[in-house]
Amino acid sequence: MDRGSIKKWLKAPGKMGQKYSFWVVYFCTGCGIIEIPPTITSRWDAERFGVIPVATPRQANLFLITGYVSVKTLRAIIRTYEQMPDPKYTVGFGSCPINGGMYWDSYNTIKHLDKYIPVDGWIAGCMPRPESIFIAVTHLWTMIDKGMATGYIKYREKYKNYRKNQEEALGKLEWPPLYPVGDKNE
Amino acid sequence: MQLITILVVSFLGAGIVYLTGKFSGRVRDISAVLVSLAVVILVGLAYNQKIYTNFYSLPFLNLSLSLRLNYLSWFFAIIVAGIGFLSILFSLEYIKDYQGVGFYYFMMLFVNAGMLGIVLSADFLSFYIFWEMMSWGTYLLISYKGGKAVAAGLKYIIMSVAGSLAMLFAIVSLYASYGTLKFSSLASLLQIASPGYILFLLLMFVVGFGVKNAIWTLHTWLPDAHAEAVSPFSAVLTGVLVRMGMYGFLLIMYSIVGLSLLHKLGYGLLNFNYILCWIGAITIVIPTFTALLQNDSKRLLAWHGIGQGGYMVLGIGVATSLGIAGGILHTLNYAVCGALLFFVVGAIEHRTGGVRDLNELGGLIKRMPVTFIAGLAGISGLIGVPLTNSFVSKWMIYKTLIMENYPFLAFAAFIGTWGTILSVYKFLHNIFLGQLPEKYKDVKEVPLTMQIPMILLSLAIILFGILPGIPLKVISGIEKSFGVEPLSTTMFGMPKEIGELNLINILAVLLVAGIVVYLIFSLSAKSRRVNQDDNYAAGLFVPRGKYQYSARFYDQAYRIIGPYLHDVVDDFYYWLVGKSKSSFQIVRQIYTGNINTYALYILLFLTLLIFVKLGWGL
Amino acid sequence: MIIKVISIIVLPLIALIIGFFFLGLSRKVIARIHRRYGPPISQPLIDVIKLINQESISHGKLFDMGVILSLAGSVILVLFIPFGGIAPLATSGDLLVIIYLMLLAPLGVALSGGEAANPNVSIGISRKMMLALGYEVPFLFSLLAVMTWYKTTSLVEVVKAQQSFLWAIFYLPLPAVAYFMILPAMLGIRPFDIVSAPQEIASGTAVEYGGRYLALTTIQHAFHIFIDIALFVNLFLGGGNLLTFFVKMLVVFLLGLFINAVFPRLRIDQAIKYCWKWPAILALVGLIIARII
Amino acid sequence: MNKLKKELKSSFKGIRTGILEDNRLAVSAPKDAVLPILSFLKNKGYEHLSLISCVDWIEEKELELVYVITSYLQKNDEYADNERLHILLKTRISRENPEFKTLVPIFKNAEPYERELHELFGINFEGNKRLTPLLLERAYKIPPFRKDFNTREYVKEKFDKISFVEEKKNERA
Amino acid sequence: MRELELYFGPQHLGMVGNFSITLKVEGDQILEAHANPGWLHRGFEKLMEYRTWIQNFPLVCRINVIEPDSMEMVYAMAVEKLAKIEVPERANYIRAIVLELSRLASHLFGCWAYANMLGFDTVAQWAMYHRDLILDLFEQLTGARVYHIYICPGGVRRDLPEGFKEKALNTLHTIGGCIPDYDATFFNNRLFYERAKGIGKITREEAKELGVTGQILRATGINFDIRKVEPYAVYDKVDFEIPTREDGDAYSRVWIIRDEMIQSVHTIMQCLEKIPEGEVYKRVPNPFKWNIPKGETYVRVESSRGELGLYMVSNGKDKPYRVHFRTPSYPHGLLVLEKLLKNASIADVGNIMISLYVTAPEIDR
Repeated sequence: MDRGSIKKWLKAPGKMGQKYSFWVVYFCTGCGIIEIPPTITSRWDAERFGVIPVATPRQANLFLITGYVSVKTLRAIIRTYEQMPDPKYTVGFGSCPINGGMYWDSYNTIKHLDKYIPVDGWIAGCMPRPESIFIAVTHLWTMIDKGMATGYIKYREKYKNYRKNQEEALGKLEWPPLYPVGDKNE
Repeated sequence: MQLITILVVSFLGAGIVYLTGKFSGRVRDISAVLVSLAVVILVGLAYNQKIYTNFYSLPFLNLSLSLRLNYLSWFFAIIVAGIGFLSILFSLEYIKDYQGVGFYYFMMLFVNAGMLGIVLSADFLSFYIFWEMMSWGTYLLISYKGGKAVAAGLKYIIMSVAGSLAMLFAIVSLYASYGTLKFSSLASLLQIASPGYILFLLLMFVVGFGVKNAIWTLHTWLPDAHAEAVSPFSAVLTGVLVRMGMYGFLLIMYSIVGLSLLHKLGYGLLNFNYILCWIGAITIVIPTFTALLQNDSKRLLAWHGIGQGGYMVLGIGVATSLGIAGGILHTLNYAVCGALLFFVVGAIEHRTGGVRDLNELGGLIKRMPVTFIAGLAGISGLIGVPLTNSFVSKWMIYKTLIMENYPFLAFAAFIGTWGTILSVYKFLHNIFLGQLPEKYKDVKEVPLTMQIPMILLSLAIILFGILPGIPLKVISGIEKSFGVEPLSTTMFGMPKEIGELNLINILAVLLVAGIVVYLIFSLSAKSRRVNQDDNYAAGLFVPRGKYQYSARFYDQAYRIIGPYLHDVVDDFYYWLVGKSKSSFQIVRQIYTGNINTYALYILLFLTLLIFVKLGWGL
Repeated sequence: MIIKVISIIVLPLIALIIGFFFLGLSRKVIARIHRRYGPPISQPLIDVIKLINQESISHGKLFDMGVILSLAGSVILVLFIPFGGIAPLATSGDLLVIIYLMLLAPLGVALSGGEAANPNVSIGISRKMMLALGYEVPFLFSLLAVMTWYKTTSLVEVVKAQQSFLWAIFYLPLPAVAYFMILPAMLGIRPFDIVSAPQEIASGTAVEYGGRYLALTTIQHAFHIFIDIALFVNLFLGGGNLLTFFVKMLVVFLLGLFINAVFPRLRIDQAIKYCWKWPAILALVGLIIARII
Repeated sequence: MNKLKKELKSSFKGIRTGILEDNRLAVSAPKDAVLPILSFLKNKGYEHLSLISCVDWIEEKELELVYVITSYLQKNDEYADNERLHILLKTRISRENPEFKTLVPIFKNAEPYERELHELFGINFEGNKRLTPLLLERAYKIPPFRKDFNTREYVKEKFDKISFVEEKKNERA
Repeated sequence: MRELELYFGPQHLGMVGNFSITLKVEGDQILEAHANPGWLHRGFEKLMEYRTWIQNFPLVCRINVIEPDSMEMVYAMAVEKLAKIEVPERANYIRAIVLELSRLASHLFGCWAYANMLGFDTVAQWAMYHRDLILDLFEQLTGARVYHIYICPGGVRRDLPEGFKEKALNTLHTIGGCIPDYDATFFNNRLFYERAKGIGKITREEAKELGVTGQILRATGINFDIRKVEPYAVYDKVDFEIPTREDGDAYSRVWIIRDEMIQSVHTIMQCLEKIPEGEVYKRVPNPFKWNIPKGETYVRVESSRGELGLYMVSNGKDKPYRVHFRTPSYPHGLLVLEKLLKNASIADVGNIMISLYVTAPEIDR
């Protein structure tokens, strides 16, 4: 929690600003709807760390995917992720985005979220507790400091594979590719 | 000598244009532009000369038609000539595919000449002649498009004939009591007239000019006339032709009756000026909020025309030097903004095939940026955003209203401004902003001849907004001619003793603040250009074509204000027409068609005459 | 002359600092009402620093120019309002100019929002205009009451007149109460935050604003808070020197804040009806009194 | 309870009734008798259609439609005995071309249940105007809730084939 | 006329859970609303056919996140009916306590969602804070905050830890004590009355026609509550009354939630007093080879949003043959919501939806 050190602010205002004012777009699929409200309300106040829920992806820089991802939701998640401005971080919440979790054999949920959009951090647990969200936020701080939270750069470089995976899982996507994919049939 | 040349050039010009039109379109267009340009130059040259020529004396009524030029007439003449020239220039491309184009150009120049005649005439006879020329020319031009336009024209001509009859009645009574119709002589003769007679005269002239200037109870013809007339002509109609009523007000109230007499009319609060102010205030509020409910862009602008007319009447009604100057300046300002907005609507109509409905258009800024900038300048002029021209005139009107201790009138004017803001933003948003529909994908920008008038008028709005001194110098000349102590104005605002308005400071600070903010803006991280489909739609893809919020834009406000804004006056007139039709029905029964009933009528009439003669004899 | 130039530069900075302090304070106080700690007071500053470094999307030239116009409009407005002793431009524009300059900020946001071609934004803008129509009626009545009472339209003279004897709030209590009742509507906070209702129209006009656009809108919001409260203090509480002026502003802001923390959000037609009913009647009665005496 | 059983037996032929437990009456009826029975029950006061379900008896090659009907409360305070009674109306339809008449004219709230069964079991309810897709995002060859649709193979062949977006092991960006 | 299709879609701050409504809007009025669920569909009933009876036990509470215990209860009752197991008396009491506590927590969550939708943060935060106190109780009782996996077929997994009774009582006293604060700030608030009165009005016939249960039905005047109609657990030994209202609009629905919260506090206190001694869990034969005799059953429970039913068929093997949950939000979300949103105003979409207490995972299962 080096929010107070003026020296760091002057050296890297961009990094510090990213760290201490996460504007979250939370996608409350499945279990997320029950653990996010306690974190942003009185008991576990997330606003202490500058984490505020925000309405549209345009304003956000942290994308919290809470709970299992069904095929129809994946389309909305990719759409929201591509609409977020660039220094953006994603955190998978619960064991279902990691490897399918409780619904590993369901025909309608995707198993590894990492194949479709880059994910910087995971929170394990089937319904993780609000404290684990804060641990994830603090880990994200250290990753930003060390420059490891580079999901969005990976997305830009390897967009071709991501786009192929997405189309393989979802069939045709209505919106044009974000970055020039450059293959013939486009 | 010069005034006659102006009139001759404009009238003959109209004839020449019509004749050249017979054999080749190109020549006709060029000659029309040249004629209107010539008129502008001639009027511009005759700047501050005082000329009085009487050019024709009637043999029988020992009256003579005479022309004169002073600051007031020059001020209106230059507006008429300027707007006339620009609308001719605009309609070159606009009218190309209409039929009867030669007739259109002839009528436009003819109406312009009529207006010049009104402004330059020095006595009531020539004033009335040119007035009638203008009214009938306007009737023909309004019903130029046919269909609904004929009904609108009919409505217009009935009301303006009624107005001019009232005016004729007053002119005849003037001639009967004083034998002369010259303005200067009448001014001196009326000083000794009884207040009751002056009040009667003023009332008649107010009705005559009120119909033309569309004050509240006499305004019902204007929305239909503007909506149905051809766009370039409705620009002239709203900018200049309707302001002839304002010229008439100024002529009667200040140059002929004079300020001192006006204050003696009526007792205490109920004097003529105060009632005129209240009529002006109502004319501001009600039409501006009815404009909020309109869905047709031309009708919306027409209602604004009436609303802004209310400001002018309010300015003049207050009868202080600042108020009169504000009223006159607002006439110029609205002439510029109103004409510009009608040109913008004309450009949109030209490009989208005659679509005027605000619920059909959208997103045209991507295809027609110049028209958008002109529209933006027009609406900020109409609202009175600081650094635009009508801000200065509105500021003067508010200042006098507050200083003269009329807070409720000032409130009516302020609420009128807010009504303008709402409805005018809806106008801009529904046409230019939002999603571009499929069918307007390949709409191109309007050709150059339509862009020049728009750009010129936008520059005029900004110029007069920053340097109001230019028009105000002429207006102080006008006030000297009225005998009111003139307004001492600096080039860019008001001096200390009148109030604090220093537009150059506001401009400088705005520029500095704008530059500083732009620096902050460009220093921060770059932004990626995105088209209209890459939009937030709650995680889904944007439904093409179905993602524009423009139908019933201020829905909740409509529900609250709507029921009160039903046009009561219009219904009253239609009720009147209905009643008179049924009564004329009864009268028509007399003509039964066979001869003996007519013989019977003659017989009865004769007996009546004899009987009256006998009665008289006793 | 130099003092004037310095004060032109210094006043916007003071306004910015006070505006940010009020923003941070409001989030802290509301958090304390919610039984939680809430962000540090400097959180708005951190947010703006982050937003400046964050990329964003733009929908075209007007999309950028509109935001710049709205912030520039607010910066100018600050210069016209005397703050304590400093009143740089108060002599070249009076209360009428202030009323008209208040128009630039919403117009700028409306133009740039319209360009964003998103129905949520258009609904937000139409709500902002209707709300403005709603609260303008009492606002104008109270301003006219002050102007007719002191027979002047210049703010500096109104403040000077209040120095000599009692504040205007004792002579014109009703317009002052009316102005205070519509203060949340002018600031766009809780009972009237219909314009940026995140739950109904996904934060209204700011739907498509990304990094630097949001930074400019936050700064504009900070200036806007400063302007409205400074105008209230100047009109009714006779702004004294720097310190007393700031204390008065703080008191007014905290009172407004406590009210807005315990109210749900109104629908737009209820808001208009509310603004036209009680505050308008109070201000009208105040105006009639000021007019007669 | 058995008063109702006797009434049903008398008015409709070809139905078998059995009692599951204290107040659940199972009635199985041929295909065409279902709608008249349901309107008969509705007039008797059982107007709450709790559920329309479908059981896939794959050995007998039949789909079994189950209608669970009960009644709302007639009077506010005390509960008459027939309030607790549930009737499970069952009928068998063939598995190859599952056809059935819609229930919306009698019970308006049957529409979403029929949409779901249409999507998950492939039963075509003619007369239901809104058989648009409700839950699934794509069309499956075999309707997913049928017994012969093995969800584990589907997952293996659909999702596990998509490869990870490999990062080169050495370059730890 | 440029028509507008506004999405109140999956990623929307006003949407609790993933559920999308397509609104056809003109001006400020909604002409037509189409609910399109399916964002959280994971084929739950299909998965249960691949797992044995005991393996389904931890899975079943994950259908709906807001009130997991009623799911466990309905599954346990169904299995006990099919396998004819008798549940000891003390287990019934503990089950009633857990059900009422989870109903209280779910109602407080409803208050958070509703107050948040009206833009009323203060009450939302307080409601969430009190809900957390109840979750601490659950943590002490079952070891987990939300998914408790506590009511298993044959009784309850563990007995009450000591000191639980006192801790529960003082938590209930704090919540009971805060009800007047809620009344002062929210329930008797004039603006809440303005915003909610007459919104989303449904008459008694329409409610019956659309198969509505729970507090929406009770708001129209019928006091249909399964805890009274078919008492399960110990609801016949505990006296509590059912709050009902007359005019069936959002205002009366939210008021019913408030009254039900008070009722659940009383029932929990009575249960804590009357709880008898005895063992808690009836030993079930070897869970891996436990074949339930062939048969079918339909069981229903009163969850916080309405009638939660379970139709289960077993064909004598160790895995359930067919499972079908009748969730209360299914008719509310698809039929009632579309009917009430017709010509409502845009600002009231969230207001109506949360007053109907529609939760997305229940509709898609």
